[in-house]
Amino acid sequence: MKLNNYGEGIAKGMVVTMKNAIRAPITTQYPEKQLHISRRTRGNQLVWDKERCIACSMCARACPVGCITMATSRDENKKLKVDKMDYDAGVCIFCGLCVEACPQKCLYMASEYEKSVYSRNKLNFTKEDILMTEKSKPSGYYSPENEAKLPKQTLLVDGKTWDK
Amino acid sequence: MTVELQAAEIVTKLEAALPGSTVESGGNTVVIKDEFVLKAAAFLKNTAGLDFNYLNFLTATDYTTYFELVYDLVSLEHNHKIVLKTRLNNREKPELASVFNVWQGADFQEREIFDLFGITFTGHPNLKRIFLWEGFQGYPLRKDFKQ
Amino acid sequence: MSLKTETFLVNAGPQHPSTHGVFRMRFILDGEVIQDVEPVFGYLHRGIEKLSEGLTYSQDMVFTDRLDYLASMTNNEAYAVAVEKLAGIQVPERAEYLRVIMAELMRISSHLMGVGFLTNDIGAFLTPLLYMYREREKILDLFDMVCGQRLTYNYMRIGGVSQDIPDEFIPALKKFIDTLPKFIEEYEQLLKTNEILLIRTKNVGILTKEAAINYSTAGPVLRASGVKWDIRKAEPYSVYSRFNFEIPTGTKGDVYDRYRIKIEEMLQSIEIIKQAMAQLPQGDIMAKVPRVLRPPKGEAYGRIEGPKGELGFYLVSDGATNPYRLHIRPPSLLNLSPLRELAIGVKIADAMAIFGSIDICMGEVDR
Amino acid sequence: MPIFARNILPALNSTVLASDWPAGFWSHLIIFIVILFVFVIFMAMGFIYFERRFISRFQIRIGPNRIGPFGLFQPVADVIKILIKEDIVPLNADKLIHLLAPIMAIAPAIMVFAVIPFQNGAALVNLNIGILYIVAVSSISIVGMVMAGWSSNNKYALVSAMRVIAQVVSYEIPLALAIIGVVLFAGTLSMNGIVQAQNIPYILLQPLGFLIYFLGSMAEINRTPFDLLEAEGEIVAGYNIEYSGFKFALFYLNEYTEAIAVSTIITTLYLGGWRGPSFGLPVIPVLWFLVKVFAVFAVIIWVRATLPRLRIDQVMGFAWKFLLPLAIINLLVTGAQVVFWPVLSHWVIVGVNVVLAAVLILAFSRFFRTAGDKIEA
Repeated sequence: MKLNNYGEGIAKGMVVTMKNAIRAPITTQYPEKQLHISRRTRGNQLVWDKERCIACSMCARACPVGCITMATSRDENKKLKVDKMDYDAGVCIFCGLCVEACPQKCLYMASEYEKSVYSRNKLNFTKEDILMTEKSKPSGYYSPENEAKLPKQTLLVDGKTWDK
Repeated sequence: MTVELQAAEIVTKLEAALPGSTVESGGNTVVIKDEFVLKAAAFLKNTAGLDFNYLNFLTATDYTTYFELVYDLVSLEHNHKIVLKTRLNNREKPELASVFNVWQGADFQEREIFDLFGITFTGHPNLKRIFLWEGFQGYPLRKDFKQ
Repeated sequence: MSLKTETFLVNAGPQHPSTHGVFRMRFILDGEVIQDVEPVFGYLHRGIEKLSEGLTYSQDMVFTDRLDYLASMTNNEAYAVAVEKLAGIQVPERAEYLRVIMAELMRISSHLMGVGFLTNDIGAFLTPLLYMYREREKILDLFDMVCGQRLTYNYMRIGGVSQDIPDEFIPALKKFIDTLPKFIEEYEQLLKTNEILLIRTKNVGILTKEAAINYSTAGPVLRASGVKWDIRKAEPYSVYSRFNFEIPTGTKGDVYDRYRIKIEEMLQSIEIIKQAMAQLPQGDIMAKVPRVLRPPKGEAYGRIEGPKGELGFYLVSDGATNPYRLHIRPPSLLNLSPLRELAIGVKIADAMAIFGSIDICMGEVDR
Repeated sequence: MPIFARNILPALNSTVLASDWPAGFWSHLIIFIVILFVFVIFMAMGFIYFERRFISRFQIRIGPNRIGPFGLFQPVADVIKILIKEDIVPLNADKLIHLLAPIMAIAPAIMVFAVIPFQNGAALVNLNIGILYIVAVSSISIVGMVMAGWSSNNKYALVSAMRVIAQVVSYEIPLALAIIGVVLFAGTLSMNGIVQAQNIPYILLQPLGFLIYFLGSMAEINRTPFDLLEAEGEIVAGYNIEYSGFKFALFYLNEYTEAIAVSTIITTLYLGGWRGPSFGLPVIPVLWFLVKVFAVFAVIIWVRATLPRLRIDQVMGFAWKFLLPLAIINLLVTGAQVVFWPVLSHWVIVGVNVVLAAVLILAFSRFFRTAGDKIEA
């Protein structure tokens, strides 16, 4: 008679769980401890560089859900200018296709993620809201120069940064 | 590597067994008449050398004047495949024999086509809407569907 | 003496702890034993196939992220492969290798979730699942680094991939791949010989080889039943013909085999990633694709081996910028078709184990 | 009542019990009942906190740590939250039974603590049939659960109620048989007496009995791997699915009270209760007792963190095919040892019993055989 299945597997499993109990937890306490997110984060905001924009509306056309509304007109020098650029973050699916489509590279995803609001209509941004200022944090998605500026991403594989 | 069987080969075999069943063929696609679907399915599955035992997928396309049903058949044994097609011209009340008894994998897919295209499969044991609710008006994947 | 008994109907779902989303099973129960079960779905139906007809080929890529949200990378890849087949685009080498690395990482991640939720369904209080979350988190970190999102990657493009990998990607991947077998070994100790897991999963929900084929099941479910069928070998797409790897198969087709297959496949995926990392060439990551893609008139079916089985996109083009028809071959939905046959005659607890072992994702079932 | 209070109580006090109860029977009783209640509720909160923190360590998480230092007030917050919830009674419920069920469930669980000795003689009543009383009282709890399952008019709850009846009734038998082994060695049914008799902890003398009692009581209090009645993957929450607010709080409290009860009983029967080096201080034995109780509960949590759940027929098979034969063999062996070799050194018996337990478990491991056995309940 072969002796097996007498609880050896259960005992092994108990050892594994105990081994993990001694390890440091991998979760972090969020508001106190913030990890560096990816440099290419497609965060929940757009950043728009007005100076470089040529008002071609490629971003609005690339959007699969239609969350960017653009209205343009010719100014006195026959140059296109942006009259209206509304961005509805409540509809946006953060796919980044608008950033990719921009021929002037003047549209960025933001590396922000703390943008929760109490009311849905506060997620409607006009062109003043998404304008690039010193405070806005454009992410490195499709923009290597921004990527180089941002801090290095915290990785769970590296371990140490999560343990402290 | 999956061999895509030439349609001509299949057509000869199909015509020999079921005369007058094929409409046209080309590449790896055989188009057959809609009344022969069940027989052709059984033939393709049970004939030695063909052994199309695996219904890869089953779907439909609306070409506004007719519906085209696509049966993608694979033989896991010989690792070859063929695409079987059939056309339904009746837009008001499209009907087709169910291949559920040949490949049970057709169960949900036929229900899906019934749900989204409104094609009735006769002989399906449990033909009711699968994604949309009972009482939904219209068939969304038809080209003339308006909300 | 016989007691007069009667069967009763119990709804499991749409909100139920072990339905992996909004899935509903209508059980007809005789005491604890299931007399009949009818799967009901459609609660997550978004009409992706219809939506895709209204958008351009490149915009449809974002919908594929939302199919099987536990394996978005492979969905991306399947769609890209289908469109490339339709339009006749040749993908650069480096992009192919990056695709392979991403797809195999995705497979590991999806299988980790599959095994984790299976153990959760048979009653292990979250522990194995959370251990597997840890490994998945590392993979998500890598994806996040490459494409900036953790769940809806939108990384693959028609004709390549969207961005090249950053410099720190390969060292991090190496580190992960080196440590992963150690952790998998730990799961093996925790689960492989656990007596309770054994009696809960062995000989439960046996799907015979014939039935598995007849029901059009795919992926791990099909292979667990002993059919050696893997698109990566049967019809090598991308650069899979250049790698050495095995296709693990089961013998019986029970829940235990389906669990084992996933673990074995993870180990094989590690091997593939190692080889791909070693062979990774320099070069372009995008083919020359026109900004507005108008594939020639015709149809194409592109398929890959997704984590849950053969994932294919059937595309019909009428020469316009939008697909005329887009059909998804959803492995999750087809893997569900034997559920009724498997569940009849077993107890509720076993039905949940069977359901967990099939490893579906409702985003893909309902579409 | 007035007549009773005026005439009979003083009579009782003065005649029958006066000598035993220095402060008088009734004041003694009331004070100790209040202490016990407070003890049980505080222990339950401590257990809830302990379980959540400890299990999160097994799952490489941190656990609740926001409210108060180290999250210590989390259970308090939970209690407040749960008590201010709306009390919902299903429309088709059997209202009276639905109301009575939680009370029926929790009362016996608290009654168990009457005979637990926290220190030498520090029990509410030092019954000379203490352990018998525990076995009798603790199985009443399931009536409350069955009432809850039945009256909720919910199919999940009903399935759960059926499961709990089958399971608890089956596990009573090996449980009682395992206890008899201890009683034979101790020569008394009194809980205090059993502790006093333990010169070496009975876990060594009765390894097999301990295992049977431990597994059986885990099934009795429905913890993993026997938590069938609240198997959330199958029947969502089980018997208490239709309960909310205060009634749910009572069920929740009941669950943990039973866990405390089982931990204390195991401590008393097998781990030497309050015994331990006391250094001459009066509080130390109570501390020893609490430490042991928490240690037992830690093991229960550890098991919960590791193991999946058994199926109902496997649970029943485990009781009848594995535990019951082992319990009977254990009882026979123990009886023989007590009758034939009463003078034999305890350490010899320890050795014999440990070896015997190992051999028996190996021999009975065929229960876990997986090849096509369909165990029908």
